[in-house]
Order: sequence, then C-alpha cells, then structure tokens
Amino acid sequence: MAILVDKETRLVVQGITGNQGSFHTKRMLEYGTCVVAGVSPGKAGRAVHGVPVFDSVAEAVEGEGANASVIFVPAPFAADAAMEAIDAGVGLIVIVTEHIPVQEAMEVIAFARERGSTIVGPNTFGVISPGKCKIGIMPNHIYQPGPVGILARSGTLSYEIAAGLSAAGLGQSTVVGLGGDRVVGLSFTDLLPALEDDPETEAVVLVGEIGGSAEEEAAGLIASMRKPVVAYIAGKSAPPGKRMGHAGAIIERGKGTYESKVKTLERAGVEVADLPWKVGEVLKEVMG
Amino acid sequence: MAILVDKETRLVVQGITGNQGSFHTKRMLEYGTCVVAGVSPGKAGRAVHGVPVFDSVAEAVEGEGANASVIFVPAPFAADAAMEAIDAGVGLIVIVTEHIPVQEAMEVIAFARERGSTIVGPNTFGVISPGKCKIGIMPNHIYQPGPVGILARSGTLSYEIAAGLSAAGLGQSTVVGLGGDRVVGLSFTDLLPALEDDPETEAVVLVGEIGGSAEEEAAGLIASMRKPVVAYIAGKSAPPGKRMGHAGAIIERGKGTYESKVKTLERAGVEVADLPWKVGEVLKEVMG
Amino acid sequence: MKLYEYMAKEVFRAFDIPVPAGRVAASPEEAGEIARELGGDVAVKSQVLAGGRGKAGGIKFAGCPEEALDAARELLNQEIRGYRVERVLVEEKLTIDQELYLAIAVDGAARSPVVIASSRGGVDIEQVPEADLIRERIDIRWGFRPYQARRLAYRLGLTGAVARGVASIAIRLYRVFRERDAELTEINPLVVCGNDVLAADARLNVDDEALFRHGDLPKVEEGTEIERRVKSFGLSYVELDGDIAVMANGAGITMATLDILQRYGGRPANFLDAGGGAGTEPTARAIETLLMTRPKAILINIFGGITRCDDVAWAIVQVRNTRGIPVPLVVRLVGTNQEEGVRILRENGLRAYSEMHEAAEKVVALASGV
Amino acid sequence: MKLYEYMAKEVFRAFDIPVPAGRVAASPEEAGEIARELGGDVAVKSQVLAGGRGKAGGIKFAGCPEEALDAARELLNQEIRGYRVERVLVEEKLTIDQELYLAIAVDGAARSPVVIASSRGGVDIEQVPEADLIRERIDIRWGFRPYQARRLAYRLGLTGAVARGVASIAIRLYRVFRERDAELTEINPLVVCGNDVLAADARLNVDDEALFRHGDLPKVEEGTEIERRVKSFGLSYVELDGDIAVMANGAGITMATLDILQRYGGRPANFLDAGGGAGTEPTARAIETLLMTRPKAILINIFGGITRCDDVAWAIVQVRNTRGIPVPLVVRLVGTNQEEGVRILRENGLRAYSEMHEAAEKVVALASGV
Repeated sequence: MAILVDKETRLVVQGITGNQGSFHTKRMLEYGTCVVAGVSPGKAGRAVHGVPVFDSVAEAVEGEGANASVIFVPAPFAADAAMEAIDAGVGLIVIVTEHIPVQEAMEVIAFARERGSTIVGPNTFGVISPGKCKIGIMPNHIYQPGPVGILARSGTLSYEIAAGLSAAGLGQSTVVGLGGDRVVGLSFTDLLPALEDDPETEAVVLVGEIGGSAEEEAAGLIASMRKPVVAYIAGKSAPPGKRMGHAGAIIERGKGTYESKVKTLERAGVEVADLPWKVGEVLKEVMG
Repeated sequence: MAILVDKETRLVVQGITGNQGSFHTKRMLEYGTCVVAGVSPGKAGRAVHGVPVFDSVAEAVEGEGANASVIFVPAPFAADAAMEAIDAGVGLIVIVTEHIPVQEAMEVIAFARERGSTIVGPNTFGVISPGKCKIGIMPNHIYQPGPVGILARSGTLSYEIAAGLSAAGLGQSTVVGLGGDRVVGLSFTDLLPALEDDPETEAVVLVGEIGGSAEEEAAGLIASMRKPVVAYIAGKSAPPGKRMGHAGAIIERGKGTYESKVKTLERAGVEVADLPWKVGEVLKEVMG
Repeated sequence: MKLYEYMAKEVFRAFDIPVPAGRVAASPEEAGEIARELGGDVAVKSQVLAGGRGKAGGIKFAGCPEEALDAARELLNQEIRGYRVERVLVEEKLTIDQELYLAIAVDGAARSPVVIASSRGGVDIEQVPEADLIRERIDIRWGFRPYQARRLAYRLGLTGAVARGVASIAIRLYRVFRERDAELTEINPLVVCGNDVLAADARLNVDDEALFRHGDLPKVEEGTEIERRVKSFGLSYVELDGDIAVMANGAGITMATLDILQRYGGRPANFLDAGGGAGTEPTARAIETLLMTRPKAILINIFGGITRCDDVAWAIVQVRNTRGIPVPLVVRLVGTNQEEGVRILRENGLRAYSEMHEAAEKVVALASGV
Repeated sequence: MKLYEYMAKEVFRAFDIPVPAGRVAASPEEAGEIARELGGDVAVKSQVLAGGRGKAGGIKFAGCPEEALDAARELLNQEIRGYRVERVLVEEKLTIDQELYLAIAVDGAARSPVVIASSRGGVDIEQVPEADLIRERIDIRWGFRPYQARRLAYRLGLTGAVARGVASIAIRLYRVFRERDAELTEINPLVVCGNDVLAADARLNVDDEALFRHGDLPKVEEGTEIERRVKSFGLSYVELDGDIAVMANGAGITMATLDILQRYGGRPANFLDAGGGAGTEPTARAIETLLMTRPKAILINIFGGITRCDDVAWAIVQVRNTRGIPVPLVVRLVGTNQEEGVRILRENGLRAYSEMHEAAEKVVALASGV
C-alpha cells in the first residue's frame, strides 16, 4: 500500500540528460525505483544508465507505460514539462525544480486539477515509500520501511527527522516533501486522509515551518483523525517580518507564526516536539 | 416536454434596458414566456414592463430563480455577459447579439462546457417551444404547437419555413436557431438526440446552408434515427469563393458546398426539399 | 480583414517571427532601389489578396537592381487573380532546403483554434493529401504550449535546430493569432535554409468583428466600389452577374431568394443581406445602392423578425419619392408590423406580395420584359 | 523584488491605471521645481520599501514650491522605518472623497490569485476587520473578468461612474499582476475624487523567479551589503543580531538550527541557507561572508541530500587555507558522501560532528568563551 508511490510506480525522468537528472536517476535506480524512461527533447534514442530516452512524455507513456514523472528540467522550462506530463496522462508528477515563477506554478496546478493529475512540489525533495519506490533527491540510506507517514514542508529538516526515526527503529510508510514554494500542488490536508486510510501507516509526522497557513488548516482535519499525529515546526526564533529562505517562510500579518501553528495543532490533539530529535520519543509515547 | 425550454423556464434578460432588450422583453411577455428578471449593471431597482432589473445575473438567479438567460448586450460586452451568466449557474444561455469576435465566442463556449451550461448562438434568433416559452427575437405569431422539431442555422429562412408549416397544420415542438456565426454553442448533432428522445417530436426539419460541415456531421447521426428528417439547404446558386453574409456561409476548399451537403444528407435518408415552401409537403409524405 | 503579405510580415516581425529581409515598393524605381540595398539578388512579389499568385505569374526573380526594376514594372498595375497589383514586395532571394506549411485557423466544428502543418509546403495546401496534414486542436483556455510545438516539429520529421526553430515560430504564430484576433494566419511556405527557419510568405486575416481593438493595424478594403459602399452601412453585399437586384433580410433567406430566382429562370445581380433590424435609413441607402447597379428589376423579400415591415415600407417610399425607382420593383413583405407595412405601401400606390413564389415569378417575368 | 512607489506608478501608467500627476526627485531643488510645475499644492512622499510611511512622518504636504523644497530637504536622507530616503515623489495634492483598498495577491492555500478590496482604505489593512474585507479568488485560467470587477465594485457599495472606474482599475490591476509576474500589487489608498478614481499609492512586488522575463523593469536591491552579497551567489541570507554565524542547507533546517541555538542559550548572527546542491565555490564564498560579520563562532550544519558532504568539506578547507578562519568553527556533517567529507576534514585537522545537539552545545560553549 503506502500512498502515492509503490512497486507499481513506473517512473519517467524529465530532464534525464542533465547533470541533476542523470545523477538522481542513478540514485533512484540504485534504490530500486522502477525508472522506465527518460525524456529530453531532441535526444531520443540515447540511454542514461540504461534507461531509454524519448523526445516526449507521451512517447514514454506509450512506449514504457510510465505512470509517474519526476522533473529535473531548469526553472524556465519546468512548468511546460509538467504540463506535458499532465497532458500525456501521467497521474503523479513530482517537480523537484526550484525557482519556478509562482504564476506558472498556479497554472500547472490548475491544469493538473482539470485533468486529474497530482502535482508534488515544485521545489520538493520528492516522495518515498521506503523499500518500494523513491522519486526525488533524498539520500537513499536514511529511510526504513515502517509505520510512520511523514509529510514535510522542508527537505533537509525532514531528512534529519526521518534519519532520527529510522535510528530509533521507527520506519516510514511514505515520506512526502510538499515543496518549499508558496504555491505547491499538495498540502497537509490533501494527504492526511490518505494516510488515515493507509493500512501500513500507524502514525503521522508533520514537519512544518512558519509562514502560510498549511499547519493551521491541517489541524481541522487532524481533530477527527484516529491515528496519532506528531509535529515539529521550524522557525520559533525567527524575527517577524524577515524572509527566511524560500517564499514559504515569510511571517506576515501576524498569521503563520510559530505560536499560532503550535497552539492550533495542540488544540487538535497534536503533540508538538520542541526539538527535531525528540520527534521519535514523542511518537513512541503516542503510539503506545 | 419539448427540448431546451418549457413552462418551467424562468428567464433573465441581460441588457433589458436597451432598445432591443426592452422591445423583445415585451414581445416575450406577450407570448407568455416567464420573464422573471432583467440585468443591466448599475440600473438595479428599476422595472422594465414590470420585470425587476438587477445589477448582476447572480442576483437575478438568487432573487428570482432565473434558470435561463437571453443576451441583448452589445457585441463588445456580450461575451462577458455570457460568462457572467455561466458563472451564476444559468443552465441555458441564448446569445442573440451578433458581431461577437470569434475568439470570444470560443472562450464563452469553453467556459460553458467547463461549467455545464448550454450556449445557443451567438447570432441566434433564439429558441421557442410554441405555446410554452419563447426566448429570442422571432415573430410571435408564426408558430403553432405541434410535432415538428426545427433546427435552423439561419433566422429569417426558418421563420419562412415555420410559418409555412404552421399554415399547413404542422405545428412545432421546439424550434432552435443555432446561430449564424462560424463558431456557435450548439450544432445539429448536439440537438438531434434530444429531439429523437422527445415524445412530443415526431419529425425533424433541418434548415441548413452552404459553408461549414454541420450538415455533413448531422448526417452521421441521422442515419441511425428512428424519426424522419427533412432538410432545406440554402445557397445552391452561390458562386464558389464568395462570402454571402455571415461567416457561416463561406464556401471554401471545396467543402461545405450545396452538392456535398445534399448528397451526404440524402445518403443518410434525409428528404431534401428543393424549395422552402415544399418542406411541409415533404414532411407530410415522410410522416405518413 | 485580409492583410497584404507585406503588412502581415510587419506583424510577424513584431512577434519575432523571422521573415526575409525586404521592403514594399509602389513604383519600379523604388523596387530597384530596394533590390540595390539587398545586394541585387531578389524576389519581386506582387501584393494581392489572392492565393496562387506564383502560378499566375505574380512572382518574379531578379539577379540585379535593373532586373528588379523591370520585374516590378511588369507586375505593377497588372491583374493577378482578379486583383490589380498596386505594390510589390522586394525581398532577398533565399536558398531553400525545405518548404513547410504552417497555419492557425478557427475550427468551427471543434469550437477551437487548430494548428495545421505539413512537411509539404509551398504548394496549394488543398492539393496536399490529408495523410500529409497534421492537425492539432488547441484548448483556447491553455493556448499552444511549447511541448505541443515540439511535438508538432517532431511529427513534421524535423530534428535539432530546425525543429526548435519551427516550434518557436509555431508558438509565436499562435500569439499572433490570439493577440491580433485572427480568423486565419498562415505561412506557406515556411522555409528551411540551413539551420534557419523563415516565413517566406505570410497571411493574416483579422476577424472583422474584433477590428475595434486593433486600431493600429492598416485598413485594407476589399471588394468592388458597391460592395464597399454597402459594407459602410453595416450590411453585407456580393456582386453577381445577373440583372435582378435582390435585397432580403438574413443571409439564409437572401441565399434562398437567389436560389429561387435562379430556379424560376431569373439571374440575380447581387446578394444583399439587409440583416436583422436594419432601420429605415440604412434600408433606404441599400435600395439606392441596388439602383446603382442598373438592374432590369428589383426584388425585395422581407420576412420581418427584428426587421419591421413598416420600416422597410417607409424606406421604399422614401427612395421612390426622393430619387425615383425607374425599374420594376416587386416587394414581398410579411412578419413583424406586416399590416402597417402593407398599408404604407398601398397608400403610396405600391403592392406587397405575401408569398415568396408569387413575388419570384413576378420579378422574373418583369426582368425578362414579359 | 519590491518596486518603489514611483516605479510602480510608472507601470500603472503603462497599464492605463490613473495615478496623480507627479514626478520623483533626488534633491530638494528638483522637488521644488516639480512642485512649481504642479502649481505648488503638493504632497512630498519619501520613497522607501516599507509600509506605514505616513505614520512615520514620511509624507509631508506643501502649499507652495518653497514649502515643497523644505519638505524634501527634511525627508531626504532621513531614515523611515529602517530605510534611508534617497528619493521623494512630488505629486499634486488630491481632494479626496473616499479612500478604498485594492490588492491582488497570491493565495497559497487556494493556489490562485486573489483580489482583496475594502471600502476602508488608507489605513493599515491589517487593522481592517475581516468583515470589511472583500476577497475574490480568481481562476487563473479565466482571469479577472469585467463581470467580476463590477460585482466587486457593487460589493464595495459603489455606484455609477465611481463603480465603473473602480471596476476598470481592478481589471487593469489584474493585468499588471499577470503581465508583470507580481506576487502582490496593491493600491492603498485607491481614492475617489468626485467621479474620478486614482491610485494614490502603488505597490508592486515582482516574483524574483520571474525577473528573467522582465528585463525592462528597474533593478531594486534590498537588504544590507552582506545580504546583497550572499544573494549574488544565489543563496539566501538574513542578518540577525547575535554572535554565532550559522550556515545550513535548506530553509527549514537553517531555521531549526537557529531555534536550537537559541534553545541552548546561543544568539545566532544570521540565517544563511546554502540551499540544495551548492557546490564548493559558492559554499566557500558563503563561509567567507560569515567571517565578514566578525562572529564569535561559526556553526555549519549540513545534512547532505543534493548537497554533497565532500563539496562542503573542500569549501571549508579552501577558506581555511586561503584566508584563514580566525574564530572557532563547529561543523556537523552527515548525509550524501558523508565518509568522504569527514575524511577530508580529518586529514586537514578538522573535526566533524554527526549529532546536531552536540554541535549546537559545542558552538554555544565556544561563543560564550567557555
């Protein structure tokens, strides 16, 4: 089971002939991901690490039965690549590329909604169901199969937390990087119901951060969930009004603060860990 | 029954305070159409022939339960008016306005498809189910309730034919003006199935003309219809390459000619009348 | 509104679609001068609003400015496919490796724009078999996207820089189509010269109904003097070669009226659609225009919907009383305000028929002097 | 990128959004001259990239050119909300009947643009109660249509010419938003003067990621010298007021690192997100920048994903060997190519921690001189 990806996932890598695309194709293959095709316009007929390259996603779908895509295409062309994948009927599209203009992200997401595709990202490290399938750029060795679903807004912080959980014997069912941009395809609220229904998942970890209202919105759903939810929120010490890195991390208009998020989550029954390496401890408590 | 409009139709007139809007509101009221509201931005609170005027279609829908709209708004603003009606959830929108830019018509129709509204026109005389409801600008007196459904690309020519049928004792179930523009919301093929299913309709008359391929496409459906179909096609004497009036009537690339249409229709079992006033005679023959 | 090639190419330039170097000339001397600027080796192309200009001798090649001047002298004022040549476009001669076809049009059946392309350009596109035509319907909400343009180029069998060039031109052509409210924009041929891709020809037909937002485009008037005159009243007119002048209200009924006249042995002199709801004044102007064609008889066929019979009747009376109607006039008048219209005519000594076939028979008889 | 008011108003003018007559001045004399051109009765507005300028004394009114010159002299080079005033905008003084608020922003939760409006403009919009705010989400496929703009104007309680004026400005503001790739564009206040509606203030924040297609916009650099320097390497930097310089890779982990430092009693000097996949060179430049802030200690916290630990190790070694690192340095290094990175550091006499809390405790101790 797991959510979004599993052993049936047949991946096409868009931008496979680029440095990042080629490097991470190799890592995904090493992980065991079923990478069936690459796309690089004008470079059909080549192979990258044994993966056949096509001119278009449609050909990769037709020729190799690709049903998921990961995008390593440079920012100015990434939205078009995503729309190509949507148009070709790819159901899951993971956009690793960062620096995509926000209005293009909105267009891609609108197109995906219209056609029923799921967009993860942009600016995401990807999605992994440990032991089954990894799509993205996360390190291969930090995850273990297990009962914890992780939904994260930030990449490296979630690696930190996942590695800590693995070390503590708490493996993961699926880990999803929602993406660091202000507008991303999936939010906590889109995936919590799937984790609640997923038989492999016994508890959920939210890795949040200041800015936006995704954590506050999630709280509404969590209140009625059966499975325990633990959260860690970064940005407690950030001064108001300063932009800390990507656009998701802006504190503005008194909303999206650390205090607002923690209070709302706790009210919904979430245990909020105050240090990243305490997530495991807290999880063990709530999982009983 | 009938199709598209009946006694349950509650009409809002967009552009009701203009000359045409006001004049035809009066005529529609005289016919017995249930005109429940008018819209004219900035003129809310007035009444036209006793019909209350609102600033927006949404208010007309909310306040008066309007479920159909007719548009008399000038061409540069008509597409926006149609989109307003679609957005307000109006199911049937009859666009009488002519001279709407063709790309705006395509946009309106795309928006209507997305939201599940039906567009009749642009550049249509409207829709009438005699004795029940008239939406549009056709003369009130020429129609009679009866068993013949008429689908027409041209206005006046269809009045001519409807009046002839009425005089011959052949009343009409529903008469639909598809609109004279190159891009219109409904084509013969969209309405033939509804007429085939309509218990009040016993036979169908197509009033076509040269240009485009709507008649040829209709032939494909007609071949498998149970009810008899009679057609009249205008433009037999038109020289090739000349534009005769509205954009629908262009003969180009050897397609859309009189000969092509007649041959294709006849092959599908349609009786094609060679003079407008012979449609009644032919109908009586095929209706047995 | 159809633009001349040289105007369409100006628009293309503004949208960064590569076109050959060149300029338009109204005189042979000017053409020679432009050829000199271009280095002498040029094409001299007559500017007419008709296709098939090449076959009709409308394009000449020159190897030096003098030859260009001579070519322009031959072409200017000549008739090409029924159009008098008022200008020639003088352009650098290209060394062409391949000729493609690319167009964006309105697909009425699909209610959407459609991109049409072929690897067999340069010829009359109607001659290209359907199997060699690529059609891609565009969702007007999303437009024509780079991935679609790439796919188009690959389907044309192109690769590398040429594929990229064609894809980029296709995207820009769609922008022309949308931003200039085109009904049709066409490049035939789209030529490949080494790694370069250029629009060797250019067609841009702008939607008449959208001209109000394109005031910066040059005005191009088409048609005969009378056709232009009628257009200025907002009505639709086509000159034919018969002797019975016809006016009716609505394109369909006007066409049907011509069909019926022909069926009864008459020869219509024109198509004049007075449209829906034309008032007394434009109708009177239209009738006056019919008189200018010196027909043997006039048939006015009105089935009033928006058009009011009384308005038409007053228009007829007004023309008769002011400038006179020196030929037989047959009027058929039914529909909105019919009684009033018939009364007005009767009070002015004119008869109105109510049946179309009676009116048609009558006017054919009058025109043939019976 | 935030534009100054006077730049945003230039953009507004290009989109036919009415703005008050006026020009920008860099000197008191220039301001006086502009006031003279405008007839003397003017507002002199300091140009800073901060809101709340009025309350902070950044706007002065003048009744004659001399007063305008004096006002400009007072404002120029003053600090307003942390920004030095380099220019003032001198504008005609308006007779205002009503102040409205109008903005278009990105609604992250809805993944769509949102129009925000209020009949209570002119004040800090955060002070306006939610009930007085109108929000309308826009479907990016269809944009902001005239009927929506009319509805907005009516919901603001407007009628007649003022309603039409506001609706038309709202449509144009959406065009600014889309065609200029805005993250936010705001008019506060949008003022009603009789039947006229004008943008009395203007804010336009352009999406940094889309600047590549807006080369015609003026460049506005924000932040301290160091912040700008780090931005030029493509990294993200915010100055804070502590003494432990911090670099980590990823916004989330960098924030978490600051949180942890603070929790352990340390005071971070900055936020430096080295991002994903920064190679040796930019990382070395970033470390050099940390040194420029003269911290008491440095903490580098790397959990390698795209970032490779060996690249980071080489960057550290390179900086130490070329310019030296005169303060205690604590490195925590795990993830991609960890063994290699740890080996490189060890061979160069540097230790790498693997646990975050150990590294944090250590650096806090070193910074406090323990």
